[in-house]
Amino acid sequence: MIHVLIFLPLVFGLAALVLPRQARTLGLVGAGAALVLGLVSFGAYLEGSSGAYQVPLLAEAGVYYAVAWDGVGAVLMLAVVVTTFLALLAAHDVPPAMVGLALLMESGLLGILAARDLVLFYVFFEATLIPSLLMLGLFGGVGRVRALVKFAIFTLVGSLLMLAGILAVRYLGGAPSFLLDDLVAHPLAGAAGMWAFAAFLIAFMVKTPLFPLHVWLPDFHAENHPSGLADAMGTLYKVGLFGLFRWALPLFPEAFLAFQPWLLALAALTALGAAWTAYAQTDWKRLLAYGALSHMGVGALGLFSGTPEGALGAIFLLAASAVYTGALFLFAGSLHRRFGTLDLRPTSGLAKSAPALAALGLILVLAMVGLPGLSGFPGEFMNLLGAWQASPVWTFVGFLAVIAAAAYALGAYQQIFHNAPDKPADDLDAFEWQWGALATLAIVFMGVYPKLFTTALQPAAEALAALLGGGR
Amino acid sequence: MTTLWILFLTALAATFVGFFAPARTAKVFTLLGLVAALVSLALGWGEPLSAYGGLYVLDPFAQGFTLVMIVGGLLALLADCDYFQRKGWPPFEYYALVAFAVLGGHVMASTAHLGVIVVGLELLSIPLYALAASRRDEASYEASLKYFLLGAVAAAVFLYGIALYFGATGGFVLGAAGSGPIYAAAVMLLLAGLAFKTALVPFHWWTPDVYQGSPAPVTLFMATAVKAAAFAAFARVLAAVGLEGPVFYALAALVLLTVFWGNLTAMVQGEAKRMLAYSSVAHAGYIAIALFGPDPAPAMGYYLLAYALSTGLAFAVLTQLDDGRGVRLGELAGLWGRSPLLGLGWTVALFSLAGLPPLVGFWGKYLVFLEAARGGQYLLVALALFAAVIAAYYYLKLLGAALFAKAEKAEKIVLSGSTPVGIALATLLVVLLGVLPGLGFGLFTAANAIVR
Amino acid sequence: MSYYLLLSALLFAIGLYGVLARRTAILIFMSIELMLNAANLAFVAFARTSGNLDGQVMALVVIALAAAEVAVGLGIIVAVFRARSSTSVDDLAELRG
Amino acid sequence: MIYLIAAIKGLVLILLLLFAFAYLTWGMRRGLARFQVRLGPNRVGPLGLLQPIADAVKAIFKEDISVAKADRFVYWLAPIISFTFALAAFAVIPLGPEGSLFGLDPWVADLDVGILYIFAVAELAVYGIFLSGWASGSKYSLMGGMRSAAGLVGYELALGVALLGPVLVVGSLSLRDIVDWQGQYGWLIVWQFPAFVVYFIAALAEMGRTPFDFVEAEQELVGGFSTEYNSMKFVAFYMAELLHWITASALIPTLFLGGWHAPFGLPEVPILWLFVKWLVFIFIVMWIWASWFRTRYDVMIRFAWGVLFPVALAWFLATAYWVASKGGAV
Amino acid sequence: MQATTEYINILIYLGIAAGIGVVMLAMGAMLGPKKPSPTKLMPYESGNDPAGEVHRLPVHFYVVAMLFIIFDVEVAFLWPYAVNAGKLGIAGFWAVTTFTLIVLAGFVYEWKKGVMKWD
Repeated sequence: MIHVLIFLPLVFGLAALVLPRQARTLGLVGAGAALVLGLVSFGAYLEGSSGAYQVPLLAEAGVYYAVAWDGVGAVLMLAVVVTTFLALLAAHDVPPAMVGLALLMESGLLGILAARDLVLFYVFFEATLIPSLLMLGLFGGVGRVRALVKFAIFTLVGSLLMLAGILAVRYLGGAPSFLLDDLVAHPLAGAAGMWAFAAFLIAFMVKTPLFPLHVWLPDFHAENHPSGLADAMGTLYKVGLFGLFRWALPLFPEAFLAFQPWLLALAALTALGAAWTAYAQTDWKRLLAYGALSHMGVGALGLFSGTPEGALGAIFLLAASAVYTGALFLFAGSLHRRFGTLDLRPTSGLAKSAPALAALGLILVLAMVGLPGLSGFPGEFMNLLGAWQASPVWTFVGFLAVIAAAAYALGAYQQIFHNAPDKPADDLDAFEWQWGALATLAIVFMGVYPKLFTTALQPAAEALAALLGGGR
Repeated sequence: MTTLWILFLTALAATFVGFFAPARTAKVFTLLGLVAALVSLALGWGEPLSAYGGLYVLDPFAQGFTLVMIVGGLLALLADCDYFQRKGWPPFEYYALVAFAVLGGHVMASTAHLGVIVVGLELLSIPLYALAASRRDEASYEASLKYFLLGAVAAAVFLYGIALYFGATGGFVLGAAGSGPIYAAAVMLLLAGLAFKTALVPFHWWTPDVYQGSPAPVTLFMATAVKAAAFAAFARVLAAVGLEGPVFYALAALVLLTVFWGNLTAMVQGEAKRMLAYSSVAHAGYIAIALFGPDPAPAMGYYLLAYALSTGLAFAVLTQLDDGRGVRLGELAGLWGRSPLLGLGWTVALFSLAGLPPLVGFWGKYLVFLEAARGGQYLLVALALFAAVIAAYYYLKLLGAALFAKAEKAEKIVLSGSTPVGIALATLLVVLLGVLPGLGFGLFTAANAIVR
Repeated sequence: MSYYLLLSALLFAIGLYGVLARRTAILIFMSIELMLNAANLAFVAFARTSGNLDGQVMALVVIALAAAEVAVGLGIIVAVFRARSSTSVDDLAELRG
Repeated sequence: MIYLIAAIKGLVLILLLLFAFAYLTWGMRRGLARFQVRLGPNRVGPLGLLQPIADAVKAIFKEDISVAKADRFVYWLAPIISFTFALAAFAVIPLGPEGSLFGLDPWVADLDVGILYIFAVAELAVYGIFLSGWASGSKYSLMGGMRSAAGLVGYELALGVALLGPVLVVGSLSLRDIVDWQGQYGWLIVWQFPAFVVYFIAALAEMGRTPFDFVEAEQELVGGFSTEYNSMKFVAFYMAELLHWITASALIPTLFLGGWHAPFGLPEVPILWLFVKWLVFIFIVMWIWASWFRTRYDVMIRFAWGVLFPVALAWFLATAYWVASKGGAV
Repeated sequence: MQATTEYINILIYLGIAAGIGVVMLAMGAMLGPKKPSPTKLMPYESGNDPAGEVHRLPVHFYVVAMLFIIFDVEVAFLWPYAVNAGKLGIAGFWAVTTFTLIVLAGFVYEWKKGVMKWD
């Protein structure tokens, strides 16, 4: 089943590319099937079936096709299938090829999450880049080439460094293969470990992203197709925290501890700085981009704390923010459909003419702000809780960022919905009702019943924390 | 043996078929011959074979490289269709010359005797001099002349190296022990001569002009088969003399210069064939990196196959666009719309060349880096990886020019004859071997050692 | 013996210099032939000192290769000359990036 | 000392050859005249015997004109090359057995690769023609030179391949070995008749006699490559031409007719028998010259490449098979 | 070093021959009268002023030259074989036959391409 889940979207994606006329149907069916399979897989995981499977891919070089769901992967997998489905549901007016590419991306993302072999992980990691680049390049706005080059160069520098690290970690560490368990059993210590960790770190910092390697992010979002589909998928692709959690930290515990103070500072500053910048934005997508960046900073703060709570919170936040940030980008798409612009300023006064739209927007924004009861809260809370044990000072900075989120998000919200009415707008259409309801359901469910997910995450988070020395 | 004879008879027959039948027949004949050679190669795969008193050694190493050369030849034949029809020149000699060149490359790869290597080298090069000129305009002649002069210099340097090698070791067979200044000079000259052929910086400077000026299908062949043959000899010589002392540092310097210079200069080119020429220079550097490993043959072979498929595919696409004056980046615009197959092939080829998984180019890069890492050359690997980022930039530029820019011309490109087959086949292989890397690499692991 | 070698090295060096310094295709080509003949001389000289006749055989092979190169090379040069009435390599500037 | 002897032998041989040349011009003119039922030169000296000397004096004192557009160095070099290499081949022809010349060997040099040497100098002779045509700066010369060179090379090749037959049979490249072999087993013309025919025809072309005297082709090319040559420069070419005749007439007997060995079991007299055979061939060539027509240029090139050369090659392979299956020379 | 002696002999012989040639030409050049005039120094063209440039590359001759070079070299390979044909036996014969046929293939090719067609 795990293979079906990973490759089903790929098949549908290719089909959608070949048959542009049926693209939308194929997209919905593919993403829907993936959603169902994902839910079933998650259920199965909770029942104790990880679907582990392993077969040599390149036996001579110790590369395996090895996949399995663990708690982290399963939770994030849910976020991926849910958000992809949402996105495809919402983006009903995109070029057909985009649907295909989105499905290809979904496939790659699921592969990233499931991979238990470092090279396989890398393959999925990079393979996902291709549709992402194509989506931006083919369907982006006027500045797309610039954005594309920025995005590609940052990503590729990071990933090629990681490739060097991958080679080093096995051959200097002496592991017999690239399987996660083998690699963890043969850690790479000393200076070589530091360097290799730095390589991994840079790659994942690009993808988290963390200051100062985030500069591709605003352009990436601002130039992508206005429907929000590409942005939602792009949000899912921000798997840096996951990569750190799954690979970088377990492989180099020693190096991580040496870097930890700096990393905490970096994470906190990213959170605050991004929040600050977000406040000054007048463009929906840029604002969301910086807002999401700020959240990733908070997540990173938790993860770098090295405590079980922090690690758990980071992944939870990653999953939750994937859903609500993705939804917010889709929401931005809805606004663009109505006003033909993503500028915040001319789109005032929606609350009067389109109350349901405004309500949807409010829920999403509140989730982002971290209102208790919605999906944003548990993650942020646990992150700060975990981080406090590692560094109260930086936790305070991170806390400020969380507060600031309320300021910029609500400020933007007010700008759009509650200023003097400017021009009338249609309320939610059928598409928006569907995805809006679904998104709200997911957000509320994660907010009120986080235990389902934390239970799944708990063992992995504790194992990591134990490996890192319990945060001390 | 069988492979050698099949290739030889194919070339010979292709020379004469054209007198009695239209050029198309010569093409079919050559294609069949190459396929037959491929089959005979497959039948004896992995089993070393030696003939003519050890002058001809078809060991797994040679088999791997021959495979790459035949693939290059097949691509060059399959993709040529429209090109020569547009030029109004259906030359049956084209097919015969390609067949002879493949034969030469095969000979070059399948021997450890320097004299035979040099004969193979000439048998490979001389048809190419003629092929490069085959468009019969000034650019083509210029490319041919430059290729010829440089090739002849390389051959002369190589030959002088052989002479000194003979003097130092008393024989022509690689692997004899030698020492002293004459031996050292011999080794340096041998490697320099082959560095010309493999186009390692600073011996590369003929490449861009020649690649740009030659007819596109010929460029395709040069970039694939010729490179493979040259590297076969390069690897054998290097394996025989050992990678120690000055040779080591010289090669390291060459590799670094090659990957950086090749990639950096590629960035500023405005013509697609020229860009890919520099890219091929850079790729030569990556291939050479494998030589630092303890067992370079499989990784090299696999990289060459990956590279031949990818770059061959890219040139095959360019072949359909080239009108003889090269392909400016602007002319690529709207490729996907004009011909989806070309667009797909182009995209896949460039992503593969850039080394993105899950395409075959990634595994090639991965394996050569792995090989060098196993040899302990981490710094080299790191630097080469860094150069790969630069490469990604211009591959994106090429891709962007084709996919993301507004089309100047809207008319559809109609592919005829064997072209769609060739492009589709290459695209399929690039993806398939990328998804199942073991499939391709398994072929080369049999070639686990260069027979000395 | 060493005189032969010295002479051959000298020839080779002159040829190489010619290749680098000359600007006419024909002269470059002649320089290349000089290099080949230097190699031949070395082959024969070594064959004589070591008593291994393979060197002589190789010289013969080299002659054949040189002839093949001459045939094709002159053809190309003639073609270039007819196309543009000059064999100076510097005039060949059709191909630029 | 040995070199001094060689030098003296060489000088004497050259002087003899030049003398032979001088009287060949006389003999040729007289002879041809007889064929054509007229008298030929008969005014200077008895029977016109002093005619060559008069010609020489006249040639020397003619005005020496060099064409303005000529490439001076090559223009002068060409006749010297022609002349030198026309003389060259004779040096290796053994006139008799070892020590038969007053205790000395009757040859200037005994090369173990004599045949190769002959082949080489025969080819070098083409250079003189080619260079003169190229250097003269005249269209006729150029055309003539090119034609001659292009035509001659085909015959050179046939000549070379024809020589392979005797070499195969004898198993040596030395002219002395070939002559000795013939002394032992009989003349090679018996064993190698096709090779002899090819060689003879090719030699005719090489010496520029009918039916292959296209080198000059007076009617078409006003003298061909030598159009722009006069006085002694022209004489040098003329000498070269006749010296080829002289040399070939000695070479053919050496290679195919037993060399200095006596024919038909007659008593062996060194040098004499070769001289007789030589005279015979001089005459045969003259005879052909007098009685044959000139072939068209393209026909004769096609003849060299399309008939002579393949025949020679086929004969070579046949001989090779014979020798190989016997496992060695006779 | 008997062989070397013989080669030196040949060189001496050729030297004498060339020397005589040079002397002859020099005599002609020095002893003849010298009255040059532009007309005399003109290349021959049936008494007319020469028309056009002389130097050009006659491709047809070049192709014949190419043929010659190829076969000349082939013959160069046949010499050593011819001397040792007996020792090499039937195997050697077949090798040399193959070789000859390959080179002949090139010959046939050129012939078919019309090298021998003169206009």
